[in-house]
Amino acid sequence: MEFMLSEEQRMLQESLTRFLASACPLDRVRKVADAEESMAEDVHRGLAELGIPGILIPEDFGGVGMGFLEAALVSEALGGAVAPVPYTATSVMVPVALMAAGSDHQKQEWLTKIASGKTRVAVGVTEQLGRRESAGINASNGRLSGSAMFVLEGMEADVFLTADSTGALHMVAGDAEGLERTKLKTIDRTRSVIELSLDQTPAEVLPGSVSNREPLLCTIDAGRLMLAADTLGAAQTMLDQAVAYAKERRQFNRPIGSFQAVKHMCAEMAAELEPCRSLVWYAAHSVRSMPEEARLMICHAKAHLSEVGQFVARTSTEVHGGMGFTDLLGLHYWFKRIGFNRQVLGGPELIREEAARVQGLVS
Amino acid sequence: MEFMLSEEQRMLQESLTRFLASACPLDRVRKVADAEESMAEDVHRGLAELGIPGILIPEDFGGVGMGFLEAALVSEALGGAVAPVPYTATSVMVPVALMAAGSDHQKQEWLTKIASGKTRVAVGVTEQLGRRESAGINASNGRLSGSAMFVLEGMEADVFLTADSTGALHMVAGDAEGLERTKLKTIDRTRSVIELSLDQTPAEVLPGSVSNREPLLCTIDAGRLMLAADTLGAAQTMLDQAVAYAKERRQFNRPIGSFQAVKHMCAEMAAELEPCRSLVWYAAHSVRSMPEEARLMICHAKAHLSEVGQFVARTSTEVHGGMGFTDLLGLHYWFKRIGFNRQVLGGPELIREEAARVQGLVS
Amino acid sequence: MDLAYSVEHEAYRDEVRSFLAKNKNKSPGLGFRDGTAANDWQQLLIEHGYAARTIPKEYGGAGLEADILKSHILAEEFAHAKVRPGHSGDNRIVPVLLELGTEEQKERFIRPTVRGEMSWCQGYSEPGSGSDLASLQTKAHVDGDDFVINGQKIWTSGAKTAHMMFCLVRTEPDAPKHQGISYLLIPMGTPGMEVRPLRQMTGDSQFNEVFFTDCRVPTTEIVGNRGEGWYVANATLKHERGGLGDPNQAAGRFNDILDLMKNETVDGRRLMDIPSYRDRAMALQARIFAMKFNGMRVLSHNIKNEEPGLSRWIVKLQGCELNHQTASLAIDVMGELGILYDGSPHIRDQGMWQHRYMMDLGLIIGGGTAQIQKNIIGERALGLPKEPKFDKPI
Amino acid sequence: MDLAYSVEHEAYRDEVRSFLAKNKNKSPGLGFRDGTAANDWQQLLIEHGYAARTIPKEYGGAGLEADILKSHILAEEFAHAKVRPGHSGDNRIVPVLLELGTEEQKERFIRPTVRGEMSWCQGYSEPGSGSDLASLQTKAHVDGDDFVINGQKIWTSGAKTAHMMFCLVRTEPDAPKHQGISYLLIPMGTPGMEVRPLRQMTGDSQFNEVFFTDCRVPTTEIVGNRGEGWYVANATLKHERGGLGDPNQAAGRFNDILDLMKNETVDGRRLMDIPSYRDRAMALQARIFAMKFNGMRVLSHNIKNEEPGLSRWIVKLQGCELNHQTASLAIDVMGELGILYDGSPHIRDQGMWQHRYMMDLGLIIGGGTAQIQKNIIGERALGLPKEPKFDKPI
Repeated sequence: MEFMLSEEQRMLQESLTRFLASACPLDRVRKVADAEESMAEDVHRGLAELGIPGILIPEDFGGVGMGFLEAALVSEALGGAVAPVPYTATSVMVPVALMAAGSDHQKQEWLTKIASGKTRVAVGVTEQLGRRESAGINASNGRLSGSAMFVLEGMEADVFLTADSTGALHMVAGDAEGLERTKLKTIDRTRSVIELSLDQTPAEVLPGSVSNREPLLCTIDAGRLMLAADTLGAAQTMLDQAVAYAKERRQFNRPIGSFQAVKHMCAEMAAELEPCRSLVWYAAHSVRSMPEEARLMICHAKAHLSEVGQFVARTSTEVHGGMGFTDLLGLHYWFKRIGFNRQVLGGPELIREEAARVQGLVS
Repeated sequence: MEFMLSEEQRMLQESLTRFLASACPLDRVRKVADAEESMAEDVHRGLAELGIPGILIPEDFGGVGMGFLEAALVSEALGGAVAPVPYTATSVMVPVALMAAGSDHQKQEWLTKIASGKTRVAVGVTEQLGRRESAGINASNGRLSGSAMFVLEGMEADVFLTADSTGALHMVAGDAEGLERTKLKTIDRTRSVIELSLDQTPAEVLPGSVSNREPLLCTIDAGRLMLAADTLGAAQTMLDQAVAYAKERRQFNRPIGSFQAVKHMCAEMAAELEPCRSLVWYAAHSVRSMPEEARLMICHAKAHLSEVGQFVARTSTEVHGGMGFTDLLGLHYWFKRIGFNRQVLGGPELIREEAARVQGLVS
Repeated sequence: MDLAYSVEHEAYRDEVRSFLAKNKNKSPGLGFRDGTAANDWQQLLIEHGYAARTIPKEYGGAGLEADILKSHILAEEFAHAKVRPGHSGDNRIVPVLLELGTEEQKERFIRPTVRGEMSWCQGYSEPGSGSDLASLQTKAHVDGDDFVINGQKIWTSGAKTAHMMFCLVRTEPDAPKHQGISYLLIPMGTPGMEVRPLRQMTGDSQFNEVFFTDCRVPTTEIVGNRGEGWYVANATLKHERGGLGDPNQAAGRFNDILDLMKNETVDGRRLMDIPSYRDRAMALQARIFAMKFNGMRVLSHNIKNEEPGLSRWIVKLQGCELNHQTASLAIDVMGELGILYDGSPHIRDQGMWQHRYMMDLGLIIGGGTAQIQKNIIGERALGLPKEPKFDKPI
Repeated sequence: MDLAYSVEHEAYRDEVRSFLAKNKNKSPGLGFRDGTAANDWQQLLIEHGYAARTIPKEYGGAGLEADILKSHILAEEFAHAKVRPGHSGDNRIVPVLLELGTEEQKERFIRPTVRGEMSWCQGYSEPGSGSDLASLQTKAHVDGDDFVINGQKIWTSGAKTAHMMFCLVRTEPDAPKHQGISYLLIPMGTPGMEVRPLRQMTGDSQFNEVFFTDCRVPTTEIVGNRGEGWYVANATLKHERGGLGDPNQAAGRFNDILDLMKNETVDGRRLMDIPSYRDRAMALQARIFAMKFNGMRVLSHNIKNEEPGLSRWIVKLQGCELNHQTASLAIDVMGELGILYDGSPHIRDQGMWQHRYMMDLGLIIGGGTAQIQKNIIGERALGLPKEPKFDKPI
């Protein structure tokens, strides 16, 4: 019985945190945001050198073959640094989909490319979770037509993974005929999202996903877990910043952290956030160790982190007073990243409903 | 434009508050509670002398012919004093039902008796709101059979008003054949609730309620409004007590009210509760002045006061520390009265659903 | 309790309505007040007594008796017609000048301000002095006939476009902190003044920092006496705070959400038909109604010149919170569509909900944080004892 | 991360299970510990090393090495089998006596306490000293060989049935407040002591007031030296607080709610099928799981003798809150049935949800209110500065 990180996991955390602190300080984030770039290429390259794109990919395919807990720790670190790099889609969701439903040939081809960090694959599955407007993709004769909204990491992608209306998964080359990307701008400038339009575009189905929704669902689970972990990291940074500010900032001849109102805001953030860490760890650990529990735990992690993340984002901003509202400290990058994570791949109310279904509680 | 109480309404408030302070102090409440009596006869008599049982009943029938705002002010005062007397059912719901659906003869007979304070009528309509277990009453050939749960003011009643399975309303004499009362004990010992069992019991239908649910719904509206006002009064007393205690109680060489944590708890209670007063007033005023808005406003008043009442009940108890948890200050009488009001005639979730239906928001 | 209006006030409402029907086309739109068209419109309103109602005629106002209900009717009717309302100059500085300005100051400043030709910004907050405003450090010493100002202000909204600043500076460094402050009037663009915009989380720059380096202003440009600035300023703070948390605004926004929930779908299902969203909407609606009626109660007290007590003290805290929650609900029901911003394809309502979500949080913080509001409610409305203060750093 | 148990611990679990299967029938039920049957059961558990595990044999314990995981397994298995668990005497007083008692005190008190023959109550809080415990006023002066005690204690649970009280009294009235306190052991029923039950909101009387009027106890009945009582007591407070907010308890209670929602109906509809109730239940379940896993994390750190940090500090605050919310949800879904009490007809689960709703609020208040817990989290876990203190009344 040891519910804590291993030495190796802590080392992974530390090396990532160290790398991000030096390669991806707030100034680097600002540059991407101000230029409306889709990502920070240099940071992504550095992460590739650390093996991050292949975190989940077996060594046979050039990856480092780690587990979901490690993948979640990476996501947490990226959220903590509001790092503008592709990860959730290309490094987690796509490898999960390929491993669950890809042919041997597909695995060999794509996993190897992804692990190297040189090929980036975006994911568009929103329509299978909650279709807005009239988006949706239909497959016929190996070609796809229609549109997918909120395709994650879409601007910088070379390839797309998307689901058709039956839930079958397809790989589509970024330069395939009939494919168009429309950039969607969100509050969070550290992530890229597009609308993908396809018109008789050739695609390659993942055979294991035909007439079997499980690969799609596993892919979504993996994505949700990463977003929950990202919020955990982002919220932790916001809490840390609030505590530091409360110690330093003085009003009425006292550090504001000595006022009960401010102190209790910090304490409430800590009390809400700290158990979330264990929830994310457990959910991540369960994916392979207790697969029968995993989907429920991931639903809870995603929905609960959305709520706690929102609370921390707001409260930390309030502790900072007017300073939290300006761009000076850049606090809003974390605020908005948490806001993004809340809605993408399902908002909390919809996911709680799913948590009930997963347990068989809905008649 | 004058959204405030009239001089007469303030006088009504003051005279009631004065009467209750002298006739119904906490010690009087304790006596009823400790002896498990159904009501304080003397307090009820005193209220009858002030005309309270006939508050809504037209002067032609011996009442004082006031409006729903006045009736709500009475309820607020009773809640403020946790007065163990029948009111919501006998003085408000039953007159409303009779005026809406009674024959001239029934009005003459019952309204006069009720206005005098000598006849008390209990109300059992819970099954029309949300049936628990297999309760319910069926009518056939002028006789009723079945059971009604949570019949309000049932122990001390001489007569019962109840709804059958079609929503038609019936008056049943308390000593009619086949009628049995079973006392239900709740957390709130200042109110009496019973289960009413009928077996081929003769009853008198209110003719206007046959094939017309509106009289039943107006009766429920009136009852909910009174419970909301009762919670308003009870919560205001709990807030006042918390503020007084925070000024008086000292810890660490300071009055505890000078600590931000305690001060902010009091401020939050005040900020939540104060707008509730306007909501209850508006809802009460709307019953006759803007009947098209009344049902929605009453739903909101009942549901919202249930939430705010619960928050104030808990927070005031916390401000009192251990003292709030004991019987010494009797704070729990208000706490429990608020808890009772929350559940009776519909809990907040169910009533919010109704608020949406009333506005035509549910497809 | 009478929600009807008197015959006189109903007649007034009719009069306003017919004025609007006739003149609506002259209104220059609802944007930021600037340019001749806006000033002409303001002038027309003043002539009809629909703007600057209670400002004396000698200073360019309409010179009418105060009538809160008429002001309320004006606001309602202009809002309803979606026509730019008139103003009384600037409700932070004009009342101060009327009460405490010299005759010369009144003549120079009130008329152009009321006519919309002169605009103001407020130089109060400093980086080190937020909720503890009286600890401000911007200094002014007398040199000849001038005050010479050095220091920095922050959160100065409108500094880029204003003509004048009313400003608090420390002129008596040895006096106790509340008694060492003076209230000065400074033309923007005076040498030694530098304005730097502060970008905020929404992406806009409503606020600025203003730096003073040996900035000179004549000693006559003071309101009240030296060392009395704190007391002069307090009159204006009161006016500023009144504006936040308007319950009618929250009610209007809530109706927009209902429309959204009736029209948008997820998986083809109306958002209104998703019970957990609907439940949240109904809980919010109850709170918004309660604050709306609370506002009517405050108004009724104001009309009678009675102190509304607690009902007034809670308006900002609760009003800003409700606005924030309204925006939060709108974003949540829209899901992924709710995070679109910056004119993105598929954006709803021009992204206003995200903008409001952040702006409302800014308002919760600005003009007295929620924590300060709770102190005020606790101390002034409930009479709880003040937190002991410390004269020396701890 | 490894949620499996070692071979040794799995074997231990099997051993405990087979012991329970064999001896379950000897257990005297789960009620309050009293009577010979309970003491015999405790004795049997000690003999098997299932109670008083780490108490030395010479004082009646099992004399085993500490093993947090074995203790955890014991607690789990006894709870699972619904069998009365063993105890280590009293986790407030026994560790204090072991650490700071005289040999004579250890011999007189530990064995009977561990065997269940001697029970204790705690005399700390006073009417004027709640969260500011060190301001306590109950006095003891020396007269001959005795301390003579005068004053009043409150919140003394179990005072009606206990044999002994451990008590804080002020013996050095001129010393600074933390340094004037002594820790005394007083037999209940000593002349000059009067116990009055305090009725609480649930209707029970778990707590008492204890009045001292010239109550005499030999000067040898002190633990530690005169004036050191505050420091002696702090060791025990730590032990007491550990027990509140057990996350496994919350998880167990939550499962009861799921059963309730699956089985109860309103208008013939399962409560679970009412979406707003279900949504609340799911939100609560997530929080309960999070605290359960947080508990596993604390346990893992304790096993390794590492400081668990923040994850430990939040247990009481969050755990009590979750229990309260769980009870609140249960009451709400039951609606009118949820307010039944006192053995009423139609009552569900013997009214335990209402009882818990109130008791949990009592626990939020007791043993350090939520406000004090937040101070502790802010100051000890996050390192925020303390509130300045005042030595003189304000």
